[in-house]
Amino acid sequence: MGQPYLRLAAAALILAAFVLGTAAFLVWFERKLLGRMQVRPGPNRVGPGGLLQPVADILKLTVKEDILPEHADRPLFRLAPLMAFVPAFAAFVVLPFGPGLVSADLNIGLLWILAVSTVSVLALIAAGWASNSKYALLGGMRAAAQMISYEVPLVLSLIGVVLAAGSLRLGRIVAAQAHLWFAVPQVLGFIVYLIAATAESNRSPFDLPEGESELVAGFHTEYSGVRFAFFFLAEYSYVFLAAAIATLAFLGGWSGPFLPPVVWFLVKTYAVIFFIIWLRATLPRIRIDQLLSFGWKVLLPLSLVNIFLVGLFRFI
Amino acid sequence: MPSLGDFLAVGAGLFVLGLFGALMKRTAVAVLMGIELMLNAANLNLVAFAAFSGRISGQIFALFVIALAAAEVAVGLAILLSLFRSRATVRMDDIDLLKG
Amino acid sequence: MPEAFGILTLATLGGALGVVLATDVVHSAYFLVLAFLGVAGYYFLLGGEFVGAVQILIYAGAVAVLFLFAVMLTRRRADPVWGRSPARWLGVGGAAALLAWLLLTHLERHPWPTKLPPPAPHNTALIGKALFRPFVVPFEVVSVLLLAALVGALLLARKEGGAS
Amino acid sequence: MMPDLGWERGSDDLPRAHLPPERLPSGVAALRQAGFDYLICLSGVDRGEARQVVYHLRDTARHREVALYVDVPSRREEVPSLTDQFRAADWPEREVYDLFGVRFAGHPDLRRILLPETFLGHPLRKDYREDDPEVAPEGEPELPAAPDEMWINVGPQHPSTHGVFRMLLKLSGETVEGCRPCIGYLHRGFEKLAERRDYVQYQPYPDRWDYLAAMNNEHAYVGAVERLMQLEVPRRAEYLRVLATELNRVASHLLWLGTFLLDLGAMSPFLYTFREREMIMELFNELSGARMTYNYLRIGGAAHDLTPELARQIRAFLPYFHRRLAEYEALISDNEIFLARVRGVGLLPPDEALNRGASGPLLRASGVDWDLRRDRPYGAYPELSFQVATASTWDLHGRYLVRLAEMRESCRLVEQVLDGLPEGPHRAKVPVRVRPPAGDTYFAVESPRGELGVFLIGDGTDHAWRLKIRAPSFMNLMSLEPMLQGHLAADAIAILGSIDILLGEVDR
Repeated sequence: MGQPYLRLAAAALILAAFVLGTAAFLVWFERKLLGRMQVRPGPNRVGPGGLLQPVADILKLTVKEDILPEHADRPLFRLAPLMAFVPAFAAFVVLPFGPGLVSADLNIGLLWILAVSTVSVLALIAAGWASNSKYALLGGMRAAAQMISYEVPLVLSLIGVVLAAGSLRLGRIVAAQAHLWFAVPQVLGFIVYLIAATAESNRSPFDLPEGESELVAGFHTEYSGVRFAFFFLAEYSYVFLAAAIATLAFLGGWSGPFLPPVVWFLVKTYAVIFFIIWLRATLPRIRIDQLLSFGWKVLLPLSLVNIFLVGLFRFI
Repeated sequence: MPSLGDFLAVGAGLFVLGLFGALMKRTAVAVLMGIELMLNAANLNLVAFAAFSGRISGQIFALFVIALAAAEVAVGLAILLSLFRSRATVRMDDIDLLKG
Repeated sequence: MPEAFGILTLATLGGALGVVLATDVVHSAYFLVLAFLGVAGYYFLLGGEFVGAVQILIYAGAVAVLFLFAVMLTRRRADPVWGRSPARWLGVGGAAALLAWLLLTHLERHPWPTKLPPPAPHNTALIGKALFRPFVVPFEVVSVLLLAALVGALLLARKEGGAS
Repeated sequence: MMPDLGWERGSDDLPRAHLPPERLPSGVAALRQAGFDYLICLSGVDRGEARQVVYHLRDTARHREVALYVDVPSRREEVPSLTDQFRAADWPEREVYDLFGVRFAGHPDLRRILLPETFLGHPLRKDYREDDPEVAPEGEPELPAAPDEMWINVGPQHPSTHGVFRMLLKLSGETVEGCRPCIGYLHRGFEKLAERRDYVQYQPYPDRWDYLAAMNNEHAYVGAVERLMQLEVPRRAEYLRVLATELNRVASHLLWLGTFLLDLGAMSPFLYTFREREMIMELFNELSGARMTYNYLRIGGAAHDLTPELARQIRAFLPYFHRRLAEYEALISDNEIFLARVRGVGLLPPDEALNRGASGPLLRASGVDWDLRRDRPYGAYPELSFQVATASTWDLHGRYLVRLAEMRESCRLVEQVLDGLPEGPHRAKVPVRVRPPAGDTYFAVESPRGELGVFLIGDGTDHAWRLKIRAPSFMNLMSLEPMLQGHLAADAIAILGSIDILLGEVDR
């Protein structure tokens, strides 16, 4: 009886370590990359090439004072960072890093990731609401409006993939791309997915929930210390997740010549992450009304067109 | 191993709690939440029956209910919002007339 | 399995209780999410992982957000959550207790099956086939209804004279 | 035609008229009829026994300027407000009330502006005693909030208010419905200081008015003193001044460009523009020995001559900078998101801009073709050729394009200076104690932010009787409110950024 639970706990621990490690590495990766794009060195003191900078940051954050704003909604305020992080963790459970390299090979893997990651918006709303701050509240409301609007094209853009692969299981989706990456026939869906996924993970130019030029830091304005670190790590976990799904659903997953599958998977995922960071270094922030109308009036029709085209080709 | 009856018992508990909330709460949003709880109770029963009978139709029904519930919530909250705009209240006792 | 059932029951009924008892509507909404997630867990337990995922996606992801949105847009600090008359307390409470008693005692008497049939290996595929063969008419009706609800909700929530 | 208000010639050749307070509104109305559409400067003066309010007006079409002197009656210190004729009078009248205690009848919102509302006394009055208690026990000013209104407090500690500026925004959803700007957090009393330092001692202070365009500020100050003492400045010095101020304009616009894009949420341009700004700072370091507070322009000329080595460096910088400018344009100008954010946002129609006293790029982007360097020429500008950039869109995009074009023109001017730098001394012979004759003068330069004027009153001693700074940021900020109406919170930040305010200069 104890055996499976022990294994479960061990798997969870390993996964948690991996998620945290990935998020921390991404922080370094982004800072280094942004530095290079902005003619400055980026972190370069702690560890080789500043590699240990995120570790130092997290250490710093853990010893910093944890501030609870006056008249805050205490239970919700405390819960929100966890709510942000747990769904990311749950989504990683079904993420395959190579053939068979997966914690739980759910036959609805893709749907599971989508479903679970939508829950994270509740955390942003909770943070915005519980902080008893107008900036945070506006950020939380923005997050809600943005997530709802971009979830629709996000899901629809992936429906084309599911349609073509005939399965929701991520392994099968990868296998279906043995000859041709879905990014080629479904280029429309790929573009819609990339944009919607960037918006879903609140990344520039869609980082309105924390748009610092007007909302200071949006929903996490009032957060400090460890709780802030959790939001931070959650954001980067979602970036990795978004890139990983792009890899699995559109870029042929782990398939590739010569190198071992895991390496291919990581290479492609990091290429997508590079693109997302590149966007941040290049683009100004979009405005909330433009964001919403872009989501509903451009991305949604485009994703529908993509589904229609995929269906048409399947039919012929 | 829980039996079908255990699932149904949970469904019953959920339903009763939802009913109680829907009848006792004063804010319209909370009333809607109670109704959602009742719908979930029904869904739980449907899926449990489907699983124990080995047939799929219960799950299909549950899917339909979920879709309908989503529609219901959207319309319900939209009504609430427009009521709030015209009356500036969401208290159930103040909005019991069909005609304003 | 029994442990999982126990945890889920705790989450579901605890969440539902929280929805009913919380004095803050926002807290109610988050308790509601907990109940939704518990129910989704039951679905997974019962081998209906597709319904479970949809439950999370629609209920926890969308419906709960809508609730929160509505609460934030219509909230007044002065609005009491409780404050019903004692008679109503007694009436509704009594009726609910009676209903619970009736349901539970009846449930106990019946010999329910305890053995789950092995879950179908292609549960999701079965659902898809069922939706588009025997249930295609209700499916289409639901889709029309959803569209109608979408348009209706948009119209209702729209501010007079301006897009919003 | 000029209405007859009893004109006389002042020491600075400006037609001026003395009016009793009751004739001020009709006199100004007649001037408006005659084409005077711009209230340049509104200054309070304490003449010792009585207070005086001085109005400088301009006819932008015919390039005429006049000054009106209104003696404040000593029984009841009140003059009619001009706010119903010139919205530009709003804040300056509040400032005069704040610092001199003169009331303005008919002003819609006569509160203190630079000093806290709890301040006691009026510090620019000659009878103000510094050792009197300064503030009443602290009281928090009331928020103008009804229970159902959402007011959000932006600043003075906010990432996008460009310093200690504070504005209260009334929001409905995210739409701005009202705005209440609050300033004065950085008020350091530079006008009062001028009365306590002699003219030479005061030279380093203008660097601190607007520390991002210190050269231009120095120019305004030394220009005013030179005009008061009717000092001839060597041509070489005038050329050096153009060199310094135009380079400073580029540096200032670069900083604006970076921070404006930062306000729009683009982070990289900020780092790029700072790279080029840094090079200009290095050039200034060579030229003056300081990176920020140069103290380079002196009464009678410039502190140091241009070395051939430095001239070579500046010459090398120009083509490099043009390449970089092209790079910025490639990154920003055609970016769809950028265009969507700036087009049609923050409209300021030309007549409104003039009426509210806007100047500089803000005014030119509203389609008003006005530049002091060309239209009220000073220094070496008549001998140099340059284009005045304008835009007809009245929006943020126009302000961006105007400033970009101005950077190019400034480079052209610098090039002309390097090519045609006259030989001769870089500084006139100036007595150790500068003692200009008694008189009034108004001297203005085109600073990167707009018309930076100095209204200087000398009394024949070695320090100023009154020095009034006509700060472009202060005046331009009055255009903020109408531009915000109906826009979203994110736009509000961008609109504020587009004005290019500098709090050191707003608050002085």
